[in-house]
Amino acid sequence: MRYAVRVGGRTVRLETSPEGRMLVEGRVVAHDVREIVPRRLWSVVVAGGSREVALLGGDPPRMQVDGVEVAVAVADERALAARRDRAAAAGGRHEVRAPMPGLLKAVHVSEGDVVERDAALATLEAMKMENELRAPARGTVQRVAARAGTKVESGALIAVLVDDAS
Amino acid sequence: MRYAVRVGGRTVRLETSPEGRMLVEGRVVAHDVREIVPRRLWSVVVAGGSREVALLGGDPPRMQVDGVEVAVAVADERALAARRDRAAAAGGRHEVRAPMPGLLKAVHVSEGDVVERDAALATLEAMKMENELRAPARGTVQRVAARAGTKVESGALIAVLVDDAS
Amino acid sequence: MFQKVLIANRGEIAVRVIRTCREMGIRTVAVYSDVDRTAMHVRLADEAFLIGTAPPGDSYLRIERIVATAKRTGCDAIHPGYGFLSENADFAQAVADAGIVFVGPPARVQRSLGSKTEARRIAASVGVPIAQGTMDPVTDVAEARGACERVGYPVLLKPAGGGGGKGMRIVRRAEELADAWRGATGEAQTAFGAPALLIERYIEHGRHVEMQILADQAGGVRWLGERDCSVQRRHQKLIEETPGPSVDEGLRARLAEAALRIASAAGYVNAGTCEFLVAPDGAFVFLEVNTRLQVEHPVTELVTGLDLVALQLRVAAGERIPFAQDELVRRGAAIECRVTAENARAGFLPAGGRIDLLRFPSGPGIRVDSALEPGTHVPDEYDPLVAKLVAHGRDRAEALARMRRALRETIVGGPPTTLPFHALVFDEPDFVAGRYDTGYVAEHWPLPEPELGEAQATAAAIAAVLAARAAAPRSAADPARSLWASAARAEAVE
Amino acid sequence: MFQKVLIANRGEIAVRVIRTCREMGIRTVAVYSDVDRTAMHVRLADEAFLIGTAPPGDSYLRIERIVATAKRTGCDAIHPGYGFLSENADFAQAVADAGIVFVGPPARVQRSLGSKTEARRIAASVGVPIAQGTMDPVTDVAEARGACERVGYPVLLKPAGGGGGKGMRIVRRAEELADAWRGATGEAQTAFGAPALLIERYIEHGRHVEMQILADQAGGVRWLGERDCSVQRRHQKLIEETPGPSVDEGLRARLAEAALRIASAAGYVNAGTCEFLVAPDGAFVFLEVNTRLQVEHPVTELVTGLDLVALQLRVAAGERIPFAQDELVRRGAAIECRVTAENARAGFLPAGGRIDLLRFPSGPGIRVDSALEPGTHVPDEYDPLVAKLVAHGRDRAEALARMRRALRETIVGGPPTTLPFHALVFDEPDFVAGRYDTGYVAEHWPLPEPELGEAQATAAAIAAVLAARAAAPRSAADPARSLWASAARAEAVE
Repeated sequence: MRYAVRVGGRTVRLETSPEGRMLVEGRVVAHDVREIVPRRLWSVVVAGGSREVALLGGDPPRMQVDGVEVAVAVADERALAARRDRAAAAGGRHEVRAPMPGLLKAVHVSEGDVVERDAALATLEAMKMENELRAPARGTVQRVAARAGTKVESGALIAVLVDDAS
Repeated sequence: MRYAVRVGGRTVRLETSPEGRMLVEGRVVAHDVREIVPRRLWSVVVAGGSREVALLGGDPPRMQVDGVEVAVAVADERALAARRDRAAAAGGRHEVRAPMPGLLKAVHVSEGDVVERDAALATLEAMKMENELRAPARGTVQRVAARAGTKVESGALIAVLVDDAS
Repeated sequence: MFQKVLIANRGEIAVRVIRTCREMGIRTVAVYSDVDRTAMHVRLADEAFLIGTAPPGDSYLRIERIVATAKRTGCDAIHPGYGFLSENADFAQAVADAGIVFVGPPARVQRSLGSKTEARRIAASVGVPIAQGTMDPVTDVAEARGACERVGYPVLLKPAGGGGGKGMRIVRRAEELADAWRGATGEAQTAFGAPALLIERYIEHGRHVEMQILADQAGGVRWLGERDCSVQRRHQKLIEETPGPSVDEGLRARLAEAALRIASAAGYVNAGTCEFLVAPDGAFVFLEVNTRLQVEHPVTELVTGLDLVALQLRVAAGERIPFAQDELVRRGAAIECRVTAENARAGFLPAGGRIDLLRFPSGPGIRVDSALEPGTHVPDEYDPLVAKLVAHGRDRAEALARMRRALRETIVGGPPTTLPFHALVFDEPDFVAGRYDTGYVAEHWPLPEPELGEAQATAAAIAAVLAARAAAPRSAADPARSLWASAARAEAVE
Repeated sequence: MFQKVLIANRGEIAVRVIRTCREMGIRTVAVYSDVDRTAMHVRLADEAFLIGTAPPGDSYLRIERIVATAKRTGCDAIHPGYGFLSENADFAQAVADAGIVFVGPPARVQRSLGSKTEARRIAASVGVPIAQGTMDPVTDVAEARGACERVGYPVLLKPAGGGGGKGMRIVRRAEELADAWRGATGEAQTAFGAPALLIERYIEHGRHVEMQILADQAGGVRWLGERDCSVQRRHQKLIEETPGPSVDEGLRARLAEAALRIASAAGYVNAGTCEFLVAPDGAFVFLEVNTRLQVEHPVTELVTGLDLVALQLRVAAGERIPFAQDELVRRGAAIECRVTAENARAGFLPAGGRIDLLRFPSGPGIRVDSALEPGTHVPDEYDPLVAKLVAHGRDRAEALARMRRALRETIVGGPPTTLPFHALVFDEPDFVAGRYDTGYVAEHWPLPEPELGEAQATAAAIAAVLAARAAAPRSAADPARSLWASAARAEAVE
């Protein structure tokens, strides 16, 4: 199976052979991987270099490599093509969701508004603080899905943006 | 079900009712028990008193109650009688076993020897140190089950003592 | 000394107070809300009592119930920690009325210094400089507009009724006032139950420097040194250190003198902190007094060798401060990182959740104050503090090096945290040089996403593939499953 | 300063050295035996290399392989930690011959001070008192008998070839000699590869007090204060503290002067420790020099504020000691508990096993040096150290109070440990008063099994019943299962 792993600003292409060997960028690499905490913490020794890799969780998932925290994503070769198709179809659509439960204090945009990247779309009060939900990209507000003054659950859809470019 | 728990120099008699209530020494006690680490660490609040109880392991098992380490044993009422019979039959017989793997450097007693409590029966070399295996009680050596100069596994029988009293 | 103390708080500060009580042979009573039944402070206390449900107003803010619990259990003192009721004069009064000692300044002091306008008046009356601004609370936006014009932009709006950075807004231009007013007054109402705001001239490139003081009932007052707490987001502190990198002996003496004057004028008793804003030229203005233990008190403890909680208890019990000012020896430098469950890369958005992977640092020069363990939930209802990591060294360079090393060892899995922020800051040249002010986070953050070296990326990729393959047939809750899910998005944006 | 250092050790001391290296920006190379692949020191180092199988002779004692690894990876220095090769002159020589800096005294010093007879001669030559006894190693029991008669009973047999308390025997009467000789010479052969013993007059009620020294290559020498390490079993330390409770300024000065004289006479370089036995009247004799970092160095670090590993690296790199003797400020008191996987109630019998429940203390004044995590196996092949718990306070009373509190928070499940010993000692009146000597453990241990209060016993019983019921249908490995099994024995002895 072939994989493309996006991590820490790099894309690493890996291949596992049926015999269990691991090829990195097409070359066999002597690696010794031990699971310290099941599916969460590993010790990886590659050519003498010792790395501690922790899967922290989150979505998108984050990893910590020798104390440095970075985002990570894994795709296998069959998924890659299929996903690229779907992604292209959905491309340019951004759903802004509540990152935690709270009270939606205010919605600052209406449908049809054009907003800059990082513009405040709504204010969510949670954990005794007001948090601005911001636009992930410049675009047009296609839909406002929640009303000010209502309680929202974690993951609730607040607004849909469409990239101007698309 | 009724239980007798021997812990920290006391015997506590407990009874669990089918409805899940717990009686201590015949009285209903308001207790709130939470498992912090499954089957190893509990928070027990009884009448406002907050106790942390850890099961450390070992054989006989040891518990730690608010930082104080004590031995613990649980018997249920049916087992109590049966075990008392068996215990009486086996009573006075002590098996001295290797507490860890190592090299049996010397055996200091022969069958038929009468030894005092704490007398050295054998010397086990393990973890770079010589450790004396001592008599758990005064008694007669009924059997020597291992030879000096041999490697022994953890739990291997070294000698059997019989109480003089029995 | 007291026989039994009730701790009217939760989390790491409740554990902190219990630790010192245990060391002093004082029995402890914990109180808890229903979501905190298994919390560390409940388990480490000698007694523990449920006082309500999760929302603070239904538990940790219930004055009557807390005082009744203390009376019923025979407590002779109550320690309020920080936050919750720690600066509530009514609470201090109710405790005293019940014949119990409040471990903190008495209600009289809380009342005068708790009012920011009164605190400003006291400071001004003893010649301590205060920021230009309104002396009385403002509740009307039109009135505010006039005040802003008089004071001159930029101005700072801050709730008259409470501290801790909540509800503060900087306004640089008149046209920003309406929005800022609405946000600030709303948060002030939510956090402190009062919409009134104060308006102050905002000092650009100011440093938030505070002076720890301690006063006994016999009139003895000492200063214990300053802390620079300028590294803030949303006016809330992320990093605190002592000595302040910009504070020389002269400035320290002037800050100490100002703090002692205010303390004397207010008839201060117990531990407290005078907050100042220091301009780049060394001029400073008084901001407010925090009439309680600060979150960041450990840095002062490490450098002075004192136990501030023990001293709070001693002076509350009527003892005199057991050292003279000139006996105080400050050794080295100490720095604290407040690690909170906030998404540093998403505007420090708070994020509760279950801590499912946890490793704290240890070894030379490192202290960790935390109430969390693997499996603990960070509840949505309370401050999302995960741990205070504190490093002490012979000088600032050694303290920073130790913190950098400690951050490398720290792993917090589950909710996002401020650790990526902390890790990057300790390699950021301005911070390392001590060149920072309250604008630091806004100016430097987000730092660029770190790039991994090739070897590190390879190691991470190998682990990620193993995790994703192992997770495929497992439960949806397995964090490794999201490795796949996220790939679609990663491809979509490539 | 060095660019890359190989650490020729494992466990907490390897982690300790890696921490300081990381703080100093020095890259680290770990070596490990096959059972240590997942150990903390392997994971925290920048590079890690397998050097053999578990028995020390096949891995951590393989001089050639370790030196070759350092050369191949471009290390400019090797830190030996304590134990293993740390006092091996051949290793120090091999490292130097490979053009690598050995972080410790050079082979020349190791050779002279490593020989106890030579060390005694050096001490005597500069007027430092030594115990009456044999100046040359004895290998024959008949010869030993004569020496014992001359020296006078009680005598101490100790291996001529090594330290650390292994193979030592006290002989109080002539008829005990044969047995003691056999045991001591056998252990000396096993531990140090040489059966020869020294015979010394044994000082009853002596205290084991040692003086930390530090010497640079330019001839600068400093003393950093004493440690009392009298609380021992099998001549191995269980508790160490500084200041020594029986050491006054005068004795401290005399011990320091003796240590500095020996260091100068031996041409000492790097960190080292002079061990003395102090009689009840304050008279002392020199025992030996430990030519390496001591296990108990953290207590000295806490009180002096120094990083001894950093200083070792600095003087090894040719730097001068960065402070004068009179600049050294000792603050407060510090005490260390060595928690080991030994069954304190069964004669401190070592017991390896899997640590399956672990909570370390933290908070004010507490430092933990450990390489263990939940799930770690304590291997049979190495010292069974679980953790060094270290407490620092403004005075001995505060340090003791903090340790007592820290011990209450500590949980180690799996193998038996010394924690019950430590917990009881800190409430034992003689120890609390500082009245103890090397006979302390034998005289006071075993302390009686603690009795629980009624409320504690009830809570424990409830948890035990729940655990036993839950365990019944589960795996045989579940520790709760033994709750039932043990009941039979408990009943049998009732």
